[in-house]
Amino acid sequence: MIPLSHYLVLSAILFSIGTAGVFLRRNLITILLSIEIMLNAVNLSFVAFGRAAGDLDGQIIVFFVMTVAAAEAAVGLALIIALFRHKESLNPDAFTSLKW
Amino acid sequence: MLTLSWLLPLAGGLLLLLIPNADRRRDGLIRWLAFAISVLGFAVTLVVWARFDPTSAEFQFVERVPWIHIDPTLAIDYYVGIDGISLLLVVLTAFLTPIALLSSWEGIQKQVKAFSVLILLLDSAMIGVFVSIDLFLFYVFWDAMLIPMYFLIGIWGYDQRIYAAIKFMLYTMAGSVLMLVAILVLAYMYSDGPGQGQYSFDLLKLYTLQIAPETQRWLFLAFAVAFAIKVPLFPFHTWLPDAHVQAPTAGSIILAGVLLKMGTYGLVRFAFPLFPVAAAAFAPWIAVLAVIGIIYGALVAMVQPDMKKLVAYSSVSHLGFVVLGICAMNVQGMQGAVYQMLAHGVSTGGLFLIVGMLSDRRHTRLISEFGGLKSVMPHLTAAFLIITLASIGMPALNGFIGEFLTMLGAFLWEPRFVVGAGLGVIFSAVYMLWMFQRVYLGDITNAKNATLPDLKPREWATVVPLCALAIFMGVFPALFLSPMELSVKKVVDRVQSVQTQRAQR
Amino acid sequence: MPETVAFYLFAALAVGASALVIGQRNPMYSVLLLIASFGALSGLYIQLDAPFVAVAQIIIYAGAIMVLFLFVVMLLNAPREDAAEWDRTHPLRQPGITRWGSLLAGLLIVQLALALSRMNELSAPVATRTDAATVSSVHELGRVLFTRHTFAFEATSILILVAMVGAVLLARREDHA
Amino acid sequence: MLTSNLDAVAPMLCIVLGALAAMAAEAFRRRGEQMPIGWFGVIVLAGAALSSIFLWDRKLSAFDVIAADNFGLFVALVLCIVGILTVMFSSQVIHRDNLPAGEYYALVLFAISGMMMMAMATDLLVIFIALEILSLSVYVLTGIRRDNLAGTEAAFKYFLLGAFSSAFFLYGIAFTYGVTGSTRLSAVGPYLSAQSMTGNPMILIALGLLLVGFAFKISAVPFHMWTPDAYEGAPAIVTGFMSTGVKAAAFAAFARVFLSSFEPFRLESPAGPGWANVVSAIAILTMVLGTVVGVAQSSLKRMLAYSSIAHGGYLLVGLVAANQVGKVAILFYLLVYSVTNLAAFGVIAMLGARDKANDSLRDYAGLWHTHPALAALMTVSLLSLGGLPPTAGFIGKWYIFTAAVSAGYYGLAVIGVLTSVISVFFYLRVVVMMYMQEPGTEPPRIHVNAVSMTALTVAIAAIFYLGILPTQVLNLASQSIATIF
Amino acid sequence: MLALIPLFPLLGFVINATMGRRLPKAVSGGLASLVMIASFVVSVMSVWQLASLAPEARGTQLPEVIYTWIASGDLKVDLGFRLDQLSAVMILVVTGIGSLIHIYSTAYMHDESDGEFARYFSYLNLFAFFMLVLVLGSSFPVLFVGWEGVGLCSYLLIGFWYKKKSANDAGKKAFVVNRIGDYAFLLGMFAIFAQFGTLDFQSVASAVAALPKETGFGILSISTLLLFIGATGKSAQIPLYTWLPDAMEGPTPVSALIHAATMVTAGVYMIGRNAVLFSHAPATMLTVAIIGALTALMAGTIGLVQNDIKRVLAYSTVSQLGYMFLAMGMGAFGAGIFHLYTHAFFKALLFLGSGAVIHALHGEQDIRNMGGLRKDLPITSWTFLIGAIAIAGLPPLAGFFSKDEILFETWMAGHWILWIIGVITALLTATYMFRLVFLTFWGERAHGQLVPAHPPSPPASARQADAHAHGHDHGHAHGHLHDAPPAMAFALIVLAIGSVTAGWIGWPHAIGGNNALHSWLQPAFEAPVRAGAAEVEAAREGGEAAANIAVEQTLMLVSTTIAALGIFIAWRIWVKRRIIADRFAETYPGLYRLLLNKYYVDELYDAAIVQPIKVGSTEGLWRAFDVNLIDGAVNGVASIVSSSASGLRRMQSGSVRTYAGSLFVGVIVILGYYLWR
Repeated sequence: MIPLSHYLVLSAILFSIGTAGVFLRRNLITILLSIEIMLNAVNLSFVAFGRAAGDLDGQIIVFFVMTVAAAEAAVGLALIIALFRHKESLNPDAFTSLKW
Repeated sequence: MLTLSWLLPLAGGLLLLLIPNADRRRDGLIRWLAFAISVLGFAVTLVVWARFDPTSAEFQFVERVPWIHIDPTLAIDYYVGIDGISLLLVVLTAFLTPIALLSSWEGIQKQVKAFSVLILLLDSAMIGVFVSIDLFLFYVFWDAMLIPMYFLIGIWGYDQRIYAAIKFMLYTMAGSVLMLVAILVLAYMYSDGPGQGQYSFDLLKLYTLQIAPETQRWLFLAFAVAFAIKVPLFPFHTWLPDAHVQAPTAGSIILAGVLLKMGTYGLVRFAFPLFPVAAAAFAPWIAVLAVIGIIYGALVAMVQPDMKKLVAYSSVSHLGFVVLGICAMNVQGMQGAVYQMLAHGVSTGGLFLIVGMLSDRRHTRLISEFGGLKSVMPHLTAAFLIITLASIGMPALNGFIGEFLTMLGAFLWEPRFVVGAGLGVIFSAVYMLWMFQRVYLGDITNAKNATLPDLKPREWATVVPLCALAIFMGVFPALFLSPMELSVKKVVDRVQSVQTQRAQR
Repeated sequence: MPETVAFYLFAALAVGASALVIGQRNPMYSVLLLIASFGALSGLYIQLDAPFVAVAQIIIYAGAIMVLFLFVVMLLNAPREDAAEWDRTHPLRQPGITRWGSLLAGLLIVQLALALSRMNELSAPVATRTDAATVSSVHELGRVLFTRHTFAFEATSILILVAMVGAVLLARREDHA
Repeated sequence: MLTSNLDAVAPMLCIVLGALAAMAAEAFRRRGEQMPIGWFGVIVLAGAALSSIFLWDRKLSAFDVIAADNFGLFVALVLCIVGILTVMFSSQVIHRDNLPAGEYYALVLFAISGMMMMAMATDLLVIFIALEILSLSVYVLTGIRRDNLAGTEAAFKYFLLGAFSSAFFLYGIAFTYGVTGSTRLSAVGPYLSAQSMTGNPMILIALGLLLVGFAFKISAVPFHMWTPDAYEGAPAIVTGFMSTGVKAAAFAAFARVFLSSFEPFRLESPAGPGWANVVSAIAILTMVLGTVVGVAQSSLKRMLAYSSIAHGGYLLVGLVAANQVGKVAILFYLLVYSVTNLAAFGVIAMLGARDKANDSLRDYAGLWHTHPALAALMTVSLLSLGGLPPTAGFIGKWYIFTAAVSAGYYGLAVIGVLTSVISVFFYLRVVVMMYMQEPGTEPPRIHVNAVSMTALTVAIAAIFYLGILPTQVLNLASQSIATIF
Repeated sequence: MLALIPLFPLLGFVINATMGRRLPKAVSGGLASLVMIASFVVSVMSVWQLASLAPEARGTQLPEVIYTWIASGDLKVDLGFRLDQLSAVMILVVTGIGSLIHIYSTAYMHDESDGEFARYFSYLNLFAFFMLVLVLGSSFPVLFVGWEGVGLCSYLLIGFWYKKKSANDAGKKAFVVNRIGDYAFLLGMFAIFAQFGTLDFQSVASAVAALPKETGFGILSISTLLLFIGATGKSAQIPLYTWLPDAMEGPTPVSALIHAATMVTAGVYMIGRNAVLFSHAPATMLTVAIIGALTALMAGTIGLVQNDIKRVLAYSTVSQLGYMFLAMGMGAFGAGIFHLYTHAFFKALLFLGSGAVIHALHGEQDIRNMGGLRKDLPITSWTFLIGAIAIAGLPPLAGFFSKDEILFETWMAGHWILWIIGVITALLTATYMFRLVFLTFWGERAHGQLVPAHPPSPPASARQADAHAHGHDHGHAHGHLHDAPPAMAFALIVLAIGSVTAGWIGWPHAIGGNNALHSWLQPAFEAPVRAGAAEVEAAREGGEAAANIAVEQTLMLVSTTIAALGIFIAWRIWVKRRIIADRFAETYPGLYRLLLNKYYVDELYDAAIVQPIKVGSTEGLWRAFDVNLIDGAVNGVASIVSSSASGLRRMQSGSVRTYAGSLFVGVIVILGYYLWR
């Protein structure tokens, strides 16, 4: 029998992997992916909590989160395309015209 | 009545704004209008003085209108009134404004409209400071007054003007915001105690607060620093020379004539009566600073190459007497202090006025540039001599009464301070007469000075009132002392009673 | 016992896949690996008696969103992230942000794990608290979604609309101007 | 349970419909045809404002997740004002930079609807969705000028960090849900105050993560770093919009969540340390860094970006104080700050040109001579930002610091006033430029259209009104906080 | 009526100051003299009025309050005048001699332009006004008004020729040195007010009278000492005497009026006015006496070697003032005032005489270039001679009586050292005065070959300036010299008569006189409260007189012989064999130079006080402390802020991952704070 804490710890690990990705990778798309990982990690804990509490809100929130993730992905990718049009690069460190 | 006295210049100034003057053809009209408005304001204050009842120590001409009332937390009134202490300062302010405007008749040529408007706004804000009884209202005027002064220095000043303007603004503001916090603390204490949860900034109510000595110390410091910067008390004085030297003549006149008095006025009206215990504790230290300021200011003034700087440092020295008199916290000292404020307003205002005339003629204020002016402009020289004597405290001129009373009061309190302060009397003679000699006496060394014109009619109109007043105030001081006597007594009694009853405990 | 095995299997898969997603430089592989990790997650959802979520996870996430990503990757035929010379050096000698970022991430794990481990009431098995029926029924799910969460549902539509407009606005070629 | 009263969502609904209509209009617009979409937007917003005025004092709620209480409505009104001003300023910018009017206005309206939703929502989930709505629309608005790299880069940075932070926020919601079993504030609050949370770190983590989410939106240090870049890159008018609207909405939600449900954890509690300490630490950092770094800026937009960071700090002070005065102060300050900041950015927008933003300090040299009116308006708004009487900014700051003092946070008050002195320094630098420097070789040619000018004048008038006669508005604010908290 | 006395000159001042430059000389000068004469008449009348009162009533009589000047708390200062015996003497001296000098000036200053002429007389009138306020004032502050006012006028008049730097410097020096004295005077006033709660002379006197004489060095001594320092400033005593010799830069009549007859005696008057107060502070009295004696001696020695005719007179003034203070210190107030009064006559006479000489010689002031003027300037020389005899103290001229009384009182007081100093001074006085007389009027005219004056010595500059002031400087020293014009001659003669007769009203009992002045003045030095003081005094006087007649007569003999001896020495040296003087100078060059340079006191002050202050405040206070330290601190704060700003903005690197980093740090810190606080 799997205790709730296991799921939570798992989601925590996934979440942290996501955050690490934001820093490790130097490719905008991958960074976006890392954020998706984070959202999924959260989803996992939502479902787990819901299951533990025995009500459906957790699952329903997951749906909303998925929608949000989709929306973010859409806008984000559009931005990436727009950026890519400006200079043929996806390296976040290539875009530092605004600073100080 | 009082509302009129500060609202009139404000309204007048805003009205001037409406006059289209893009092509600068209406400069003359604007000058005259501004002058007329300021004179009108002066007339109003004179009426107030005439109607003032010297037999009462209470605030008179009180007007009280609910302003910001938020139930249940807050009750701020538009609450103005004057007593003997503020009365004459208001009159002084309204008196110097027309003179300032006249003084810049030729000196100021660019953006005449804005200039006149700003002077009027300044006038109104300064009067506001003196008439407000509600601390919130007071602070509003206190800070609002900075803005026009900042523009006056920054736009019409001399070459270093921007630095001076910003320094003036930030330095004085840095002090006053601390005072703001202290004011808020006071209001909170009131709401905590008698106010039953209602904040009040009514000075008279706040007077009644019983504040623990430790708290008093902090609050007093906050107030005192704000005012000390304004006065300016040594060692907070360094903004003054810059501001004075860079400001246009009118700015210097008002700066020296009125703005500095706000600091000392604040000490008299707020810092000391609100926190008597702390005042008792700190008075000796402040007095020490004052005495240092007197001597120090005089010594540094003595060696200044720039006339305006010299006069600026002399103000540091003269205001030292005022602060000393206040610290004495007896009737003579306090009355002397207030009187010295007025006297200094007249005499130093006059000094800056005449220095301004010279720099208008020669576009320099360096003493070394002048010399032997007496032979080309005897009248101006005579006027300057009178003002000079007034400012070095020649008996039968206004400066003497103030210095005499302040030093007498201080002597009754603590003779040692007077031994120090008295040296200022000597040094003031040294630096003023030395400057007088270098500028006016001797042969004309610089050919540029040989053809300078003497006083013009407009300049007569500015110089004569000042000189006349300087003499009049010296010969009939009672006229000015009697209205303030009771109010001063009230403050002194309040402070001393608290101090004594605390001493008994 | 089998579900324990399954849990650890899925967990390991999810973690491994995600780690690989951020672990190598070709976005293409990253996307594919992420799909794998999502698969693992949906497995866990099933284990948590949330079949519908699991399905949605596969269809929407793996199916729709990831494909979108894949599409963009293709569109820009994004080069595999250029190798920086420091990649091969010791991780602690890599540029500040990369190093500290990952260290912080590690710290975050520690913190969360610690926080969770402090709570003993979590140690009770999930499945035993309530019976699966209440949470697993899709009918019930729909009912709650359209009663309790009507407004959120409607709001989401606005969100999607905004995303749509925005995406179009940002990504379309310069026609006028 | 399901007592759903549609009146409560009327303002939002009004705006959303307006946005849809705007899109439709754009869709059917023929090339080069001029459509008064802007006016339409203004009308819609005015309608929203009216409807929220009608809802005043009726304490309605819809779907159990939207509360049209006075607090929400006050913020909604502020947002309407922000919207109207923005739209009026945009009328000039749109044509100058020929932005796609339809989408532009639609996005503005969507954003405002999201903001309102956020301000009125009483359910963490809805707050999250609202947050996403407004964020996404603002991201897009930031990058709406695809032709310029700065805009796109700014949008991207904003987006990335936004998504990153919202993930944390969501995680926070998850923990809250896990602990309390619900996302409804109406349920969370009572649960937290009823149950003993002793030795329950999860709720603390939830607290921290939610805090992060909000702190990011109000660009509090150290979650502020996106702000300068985003504000500088975005078109001036959009910057004005997001620096005010987003802050207002975020603060409303922030206050609602933290002052109602999480009130038990404000101060030291059995669960652990309260959030007041954290927030006051953040407030100090924010005020200090915002003002200090602002000193070193040479681009006006960037300078104002830092200044708005600092203002976020002052708002946080009000939040920390969390007493009657403090809550009123937050609302009033939000209003004042929004109007003032928008006016300032409005002037910047007026001065900009298609190809050149004209937002560096040097571009303002001698503005007084070239365009006295704009200079005067700019000066007033700067003085108000600096908190000098008799402008609204003074009353706002004064109220905030009163709150801090009366709650015993003297340190915060002192730091606040001192930083505001520093901030005055860089506001004055602009004034110096405008008034005390001669115009440059070729000063930017300025032609301000009537609409924008009226908007500016109204804003300035409002600043003076709020500065001299704030009583009514303050009363309004105190009423609106009376209903909740 | 009293008010009229000062008001007349004030009127003159106002008229001359406002419209003087448009009036012809005759009008402005005439007006000025007229108002002086008018006030002299009024003074005579009021003195008569006083004299016609019963003696014991006189003390408090003829007060006159014009209005309340300053009122603050328990301080109430009336602008009030009071005429008593003392002030009676003073106003007569001031107005009488004042009018003479005005008349004299109309001729002396005649070469000035109209404007300057009017300015001169306006100043002179203003001075008379303040001087009268000084002597009539019924309280310290009112006296102080006059006190500083006369200082101001002397500043203005010394610097009258304002184009001349030395004159301006001298004026400034006079004012500043006086200010130093006034500073002490103010403190003294405050101390008195703190002690007695009043500043009215009579009230103070009666309050003091109630107290016992002070034995130690208490508050009375302190306050009186402070007042005395004030007096040293005004009356040119050690250590504040240095301004007086320089003051000779002014026109000669000014020197006569201000720096000989009236203003410089104000200190003496002030002590007399507060006789009761002072006599209760023996410590101060002794100090006064010693200072007086030393000043007398020192000035006398210096006077011996000066070559500028006016400077010699200046030092003799200092020395005579020393005499007066000696008298005051001995408690012989009557004698002091008596000497003040006689001195006014002959010193004014001498100055005016010297003025006549300078006038005749077109500004020549160096006695080494004079000589033999006896023939050319008969009136001047004879009157001058009378003055010289008077000051030398040969009976029966004025100087004899007063000086003799002082020496007598000193002897009686038993301070024989002081008495010896007095005698030596008397000898010196006679000597240098007659040196002056002989060098100027006797012997051969030594013009033409100028003795080159050593650089710092004023004559050179003074001569040019005076000549320049006289408009026509043809450098013709010879040619026939015209004697004093009528206006000047008139003043000279009147004063000469005065110098002869003035002393007779103080004819001592010892030689069958009744010291009228003494007994007239006596009540003024008593506290008014003590009724019938006069009788008691008289009784005491009578008794003493009986006892001391013999002593007094011998002392008279001594002083007379001393005077004669002095004159003889002068005659020996400067008439018979001039060599002696030069040989003396050669044998003791150090001493000679020491005296010639006035003991180097000016140099000492300059090095010890003036320069340090100047340099210190320029380099030390202003440049180093004010600009660098204080203002540096202010600007330092600003620069700290701006530097930290430019440092902090570097954090904004522009890389989005850094931004995320800072966000993440925030998260970790907050969570960390919550988990492990």
